[in-house]
Amino acid sequence: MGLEIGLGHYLTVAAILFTLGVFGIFINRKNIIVILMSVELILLAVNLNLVAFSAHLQDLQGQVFAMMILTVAAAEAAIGLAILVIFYRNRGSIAVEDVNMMKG
Amino acid sequence: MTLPLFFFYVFAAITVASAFMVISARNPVHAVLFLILAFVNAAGLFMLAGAEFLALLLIVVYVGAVAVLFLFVVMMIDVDFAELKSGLLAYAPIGMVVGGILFLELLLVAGSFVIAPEVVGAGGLPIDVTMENTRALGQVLYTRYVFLFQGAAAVLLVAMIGAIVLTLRHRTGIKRQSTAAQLGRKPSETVRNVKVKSGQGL
Amino acid sequence: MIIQAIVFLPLIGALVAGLLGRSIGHRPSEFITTGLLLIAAVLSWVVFIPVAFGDGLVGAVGDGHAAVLKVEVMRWIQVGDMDLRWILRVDTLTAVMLVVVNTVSALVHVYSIGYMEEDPHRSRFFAYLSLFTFAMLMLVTADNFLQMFFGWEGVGLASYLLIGFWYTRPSATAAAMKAFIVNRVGDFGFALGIFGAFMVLGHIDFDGAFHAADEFAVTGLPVIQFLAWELDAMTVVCLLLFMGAMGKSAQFLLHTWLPDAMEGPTPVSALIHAATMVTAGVFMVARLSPLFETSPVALTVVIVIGAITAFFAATVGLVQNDIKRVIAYSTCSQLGYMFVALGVGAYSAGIFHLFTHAFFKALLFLGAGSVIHAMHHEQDMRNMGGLRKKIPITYAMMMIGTLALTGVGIPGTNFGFAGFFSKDAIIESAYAYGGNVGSLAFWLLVVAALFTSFYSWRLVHLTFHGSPRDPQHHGEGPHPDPAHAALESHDEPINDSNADDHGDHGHHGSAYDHAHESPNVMLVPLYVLAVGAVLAGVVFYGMFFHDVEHIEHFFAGSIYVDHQIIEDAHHVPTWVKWSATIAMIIGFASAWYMYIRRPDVPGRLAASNPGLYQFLLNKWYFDELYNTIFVKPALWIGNAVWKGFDDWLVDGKIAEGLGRRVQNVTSWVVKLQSGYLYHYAFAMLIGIAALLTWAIAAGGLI
Amino acid sequence: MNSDVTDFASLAPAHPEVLMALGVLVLLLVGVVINKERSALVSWLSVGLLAATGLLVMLQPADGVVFNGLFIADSFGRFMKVLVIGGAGLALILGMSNAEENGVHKYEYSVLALLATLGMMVMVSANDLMSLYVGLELQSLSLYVMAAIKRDDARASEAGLKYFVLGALSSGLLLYGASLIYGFTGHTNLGEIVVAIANEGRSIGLIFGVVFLLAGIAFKISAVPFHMWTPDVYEGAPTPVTAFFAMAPKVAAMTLMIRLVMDTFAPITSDWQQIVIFLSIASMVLAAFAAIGQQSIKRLIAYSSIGHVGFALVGLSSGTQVGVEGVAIYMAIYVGMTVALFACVLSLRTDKGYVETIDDLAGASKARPFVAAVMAIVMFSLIGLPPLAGFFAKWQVFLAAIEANLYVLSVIGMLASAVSAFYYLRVVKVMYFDEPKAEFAAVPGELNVLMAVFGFLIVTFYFTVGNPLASWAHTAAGSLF
Repeated sequence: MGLEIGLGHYLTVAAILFTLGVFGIFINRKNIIVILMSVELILLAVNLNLVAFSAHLQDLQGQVFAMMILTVAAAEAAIGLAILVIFYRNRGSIAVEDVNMMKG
Repeated sequence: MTLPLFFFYVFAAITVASAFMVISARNPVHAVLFLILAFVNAAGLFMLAGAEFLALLLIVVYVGAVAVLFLFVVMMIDVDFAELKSGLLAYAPIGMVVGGILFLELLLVAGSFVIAPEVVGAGGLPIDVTMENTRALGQVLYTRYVFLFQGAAAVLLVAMIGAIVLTLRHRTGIKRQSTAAQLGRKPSETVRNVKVKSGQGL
Repeated sequence: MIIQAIVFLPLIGALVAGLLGRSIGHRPSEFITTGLLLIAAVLSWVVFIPVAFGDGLVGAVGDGHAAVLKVEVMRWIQVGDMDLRWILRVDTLTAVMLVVVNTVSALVHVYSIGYMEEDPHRSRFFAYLSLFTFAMLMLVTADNFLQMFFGWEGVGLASYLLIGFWYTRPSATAAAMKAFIVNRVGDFGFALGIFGAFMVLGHIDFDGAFHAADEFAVTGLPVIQFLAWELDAMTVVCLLLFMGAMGKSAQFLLHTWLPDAMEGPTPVSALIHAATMVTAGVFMVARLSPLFETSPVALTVVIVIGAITAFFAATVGLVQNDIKRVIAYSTCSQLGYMFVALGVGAYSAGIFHLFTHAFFKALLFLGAGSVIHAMHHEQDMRNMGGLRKKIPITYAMMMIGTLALTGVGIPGTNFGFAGFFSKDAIIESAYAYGGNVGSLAFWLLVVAALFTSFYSWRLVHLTFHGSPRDPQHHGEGPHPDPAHAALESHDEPINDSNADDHGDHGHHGSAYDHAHESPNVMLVPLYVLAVGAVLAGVVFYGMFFHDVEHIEHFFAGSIYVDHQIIEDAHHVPTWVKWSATIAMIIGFASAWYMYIRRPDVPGRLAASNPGLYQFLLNKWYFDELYNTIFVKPALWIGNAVWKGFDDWLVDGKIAEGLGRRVQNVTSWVVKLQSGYLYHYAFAMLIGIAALLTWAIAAGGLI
Repeated sequence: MNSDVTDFASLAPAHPEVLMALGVLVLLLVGVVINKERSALVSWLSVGLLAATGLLVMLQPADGVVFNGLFIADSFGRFMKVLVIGGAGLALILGMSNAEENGVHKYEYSVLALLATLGMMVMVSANDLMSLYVGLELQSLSLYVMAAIKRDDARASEAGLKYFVLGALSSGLLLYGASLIYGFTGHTNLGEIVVAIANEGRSIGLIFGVVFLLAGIAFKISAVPFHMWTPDVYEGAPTPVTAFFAMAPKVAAMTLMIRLVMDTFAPITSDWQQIVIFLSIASMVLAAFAAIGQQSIKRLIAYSSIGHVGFALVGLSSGTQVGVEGVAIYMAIYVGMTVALFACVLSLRTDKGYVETIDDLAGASKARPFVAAVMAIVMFSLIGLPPLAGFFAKWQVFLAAIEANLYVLSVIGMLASAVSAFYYLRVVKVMYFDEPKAEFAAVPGELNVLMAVFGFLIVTFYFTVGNPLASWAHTAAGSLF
């Protein structure tokens, strides 16, 4: 049950996805939607971690945890997009650099 | 190379590549589509790890709902793609360095992570190999983890309330369907019989 | 009690005038401080007279080394096995100093009542004067190095305050700072010397130190290892101590502050920069004579430095035009004489000269003050002349002072002014010391005596003889020294804001025409000092120099007495005995020729030897030299430190009440808060990466 | 069966949460059914619900672990829950009089606040990484929406967006850490995790997990360098929302932090200690400096809250019971001071609107002497001047740090405290010595009451609530050891 694939493999893929997600948040300057998608990538990395651990630990809790994360991530996406929409309505833009009214 | 390992590499490679495309694609629509690709391949990875229900959930919930929601918003927000700035930020090199350090440290963990043999199978909820994955999850979700289940429900309720309170607008001057008004109409108020002679017209 | 009274009465006066001066008014302050000083002066004589003419110090006990009276004031410091008490030590040397200090100080106090009449800060002035006196008394009654250092720094401080008394004048504050800083150089050596003495001798009190030094005759001299050298420890210690003396007594190389110190009020110059403080170095070397006797090298250095100073200062004095500066260089020169005496081992002769010098130099300064007072604060001698008729009493007093300074007297007899006895004693001792060093010192001193005579008479001639030369009187009258008409004149304001007051002073005509004799309150001190200038030599010659037994009896072990040098000094050839007198006569004659007979000669002389003249006028270019090698680099370093360290680091980065720096940090932090999401995310990423790295590194996981 | 929930009585430890959840649903229905104009009714009902829940927490104490180890109720949790509920209720009251202007007049606002409070209660009682996460997200998602609830205001929506993006990132960090901890120990239950760590010792995976997890929580308490959202969100969000943010969520996240490090990570104290010390120093110092440059009152409060979190973490750094006690007292006093502070800020209104910048406060002492006096008291208390409450807060945490030989941390903390005096005093100076620019409107009654009560408590802290609070905090901290 997945044991023939090493834990390190999964963790490495997850680490790559996590890093890509973090990069997506702070290094792109295209638009906020990409940032929201980066968040999804981070959560996907976490889920991958949990599933891999679950398999190698022979323990179901990881999968339960992952399911919770999936659920919450869906809710998070909904709220994130809602906020994005009202931001767009107010500012007419979703460029990252326009999210800059408050600073200092 | 065993077959599962081969598929692992295939899924993993496509997942990573499409994840990279997600954050680097110029067009947000493409980004969403790559996100979907990444999720589908991640579902493959889940499947290889034995998390069958989660794999399908990922496809159903994420691809079927979340990603579509993304797509919907991208479409709804009429972004002028030519306006979107591309390229990297001025501090990208240092960002790359710090991110690279983080990545190497994570790889360090990934490479050195060893699960102690006595922990295997001694977890809080050992997998019963005789039971299929979906049933196993279903049996604990509504009993053992009912608290989480209710909590997740509350989270979804928040999402619902939040999305509505933020985005729903009752615009005036828009024609809406009023069911009560429709049902309350009587023939006498709306229908008039008129006799028309043939060949004459109104 | 009498000793405590002598020492602490001036302190009481200083405290009263200083703290209560504003409330009790100027006049009471003056009277209280002056009265207390007069009492102290009388008491000093009460202590001194039995020493000089009776059976020795009243109440003194012989401790095998010296007859000394010790009065313990309090237990001071106890560290480890060091038990330091504050003890007033009175022996013959101290008694002499007490007389000198208190007498001159009391007379200067009296004189100042008249001289400072118009100054709005008189009570402060008197408080400083009394404070200085107290510090000087602390110095001379010191029983250990630490007490001496305390008094040493105390007089330095009082001197600084008094030089800069007219602090609104930039030149006064600059002079005060210069005095303070140059003295710091000496004090640094002095402090090191004290440390060294304590280290080598193991005692910080004088008696213990002297005993320890005596032991060296048996045990051999200690050696200091420094890098690869083996240095004679006592030489190092003595040279360091002498460095302190050089600073305080304005010896060659560290002399530059003294002429500038004339920025202070004239009574201050008389008290501090002629009679008392500048002799502290002489006193210290004499007090520590048992230590210096252990190091021939150090003594040779003392002789050489003293002789050079005597000669150098005399040459500079030849061409100065400011009346006070002439006397200041004269002081410098006479201090050189004293050090030569100390160096050759004739300590008593040095103290003798210190004693007589105090009288006639204070007389000269106060006389000069009287002249300045009469001339409405004109100090340039080129603008004086013919004052003899206007201020005859001052003229007479100045004549007495000049005669005493130049050492008028008939060799081989007991006829002569004070300076005659003491100066001749030194010159003879120097000759008797013999060797290259002795001859060098002898000749330099003789030439210095010639120059002394010349510039002293030049001063008298320019000031009192001839005809008035001040510009208003004569139109643009010719300057006797035209080569340097540009030299600034040092006017001395009486109140703070009178840089322009001169015009309003009511003498739009000639200062000469308005010259007037000083009031009695200023003249009486002159009379007293004149008596001293005439008699101090002849009366005390026996005790200080005449024969060895008498000297030993008089000093009773308070200084080292070298029998050999004094015997030899009495048996020098006759031409040596006459040399100083002849030099004096030559000096007088040439001064008379150049300033009375042929007043045009100095100008031509200066014009024909411009290099030499400028060299002397500019005081051998010492100020310029120091400016180049010390002041400018110091300024540069200071600037660097100021701009770099202070402005940039301390002010810019640290201080300003945490103000500017805080605001810099603030603005930096605020800039970090750029408003951009990706910056915020990046900050979080840096945070997490840093924490991870730290956790695994500090946790020892890699 | 799989569940230990057999009847309603066996849920006694979780009764307040059950009450809360049911109450929220009822209020949501009430809000949907009744007229929009009566939304104030929902607000007051929400306050009532919070009060009832708080009373239930205090009056029906029931310790125990329920829901198969997901949920724990102990006296520490109760102490913090009361603070959370109190902070939430007071924040709702603060928003009453000015709901219309601030866009928080919708009944959904109260419902979301209640749901957030429910999430915080879950956090406080979390005994499992999963319940921790669900509680945290329930709180966070509600807060994201609350920040942006004034949806026609560009600044509010920007605040919501920033909070959301960074919050989601921090959730990702936290989850990544949680997954590593799960992988290392094989458990998500905190009680099981501590046993596993004690048995197996440290490893790089575990330490990484701890760092990620603590970083995620540090974001919620806005500790430097995970604080960047705080000033912007505090400024952009409507003031009553800011008041809400400044109190309850901080307490809840701090509770989580304490429970995790003192209980779960107790076997690796030296590892988490240096992380907490780092967060503490960075927070105190940065906040002290950054606050000086602020003009906006709300940004100032944001940096002030960052600094106070740093001070509270000083107590936690000690890793002792005294330290935990200090943090508990600190959070209680912090909530009290924050209530009074926001009551002052919300009661100063000119014809141009609510005061926004510090300069707008000019002359407040003449026009509104009472408000200015309370504000000054709060400022002095925030500095930590004796005998005001803020002094005792700092006293306790520094005492704990010194007892734990953390001298450098204490000295830095005191220096930061000294620097922070500068900007607090500036507010007082502007109120008392600058010339007034505008007229201030009358103060609503309930704000007057809040100012009076909390001003009184701050001044008389030592004589009134000081001792009961300390003994309660002592009991609470004792339940962790």
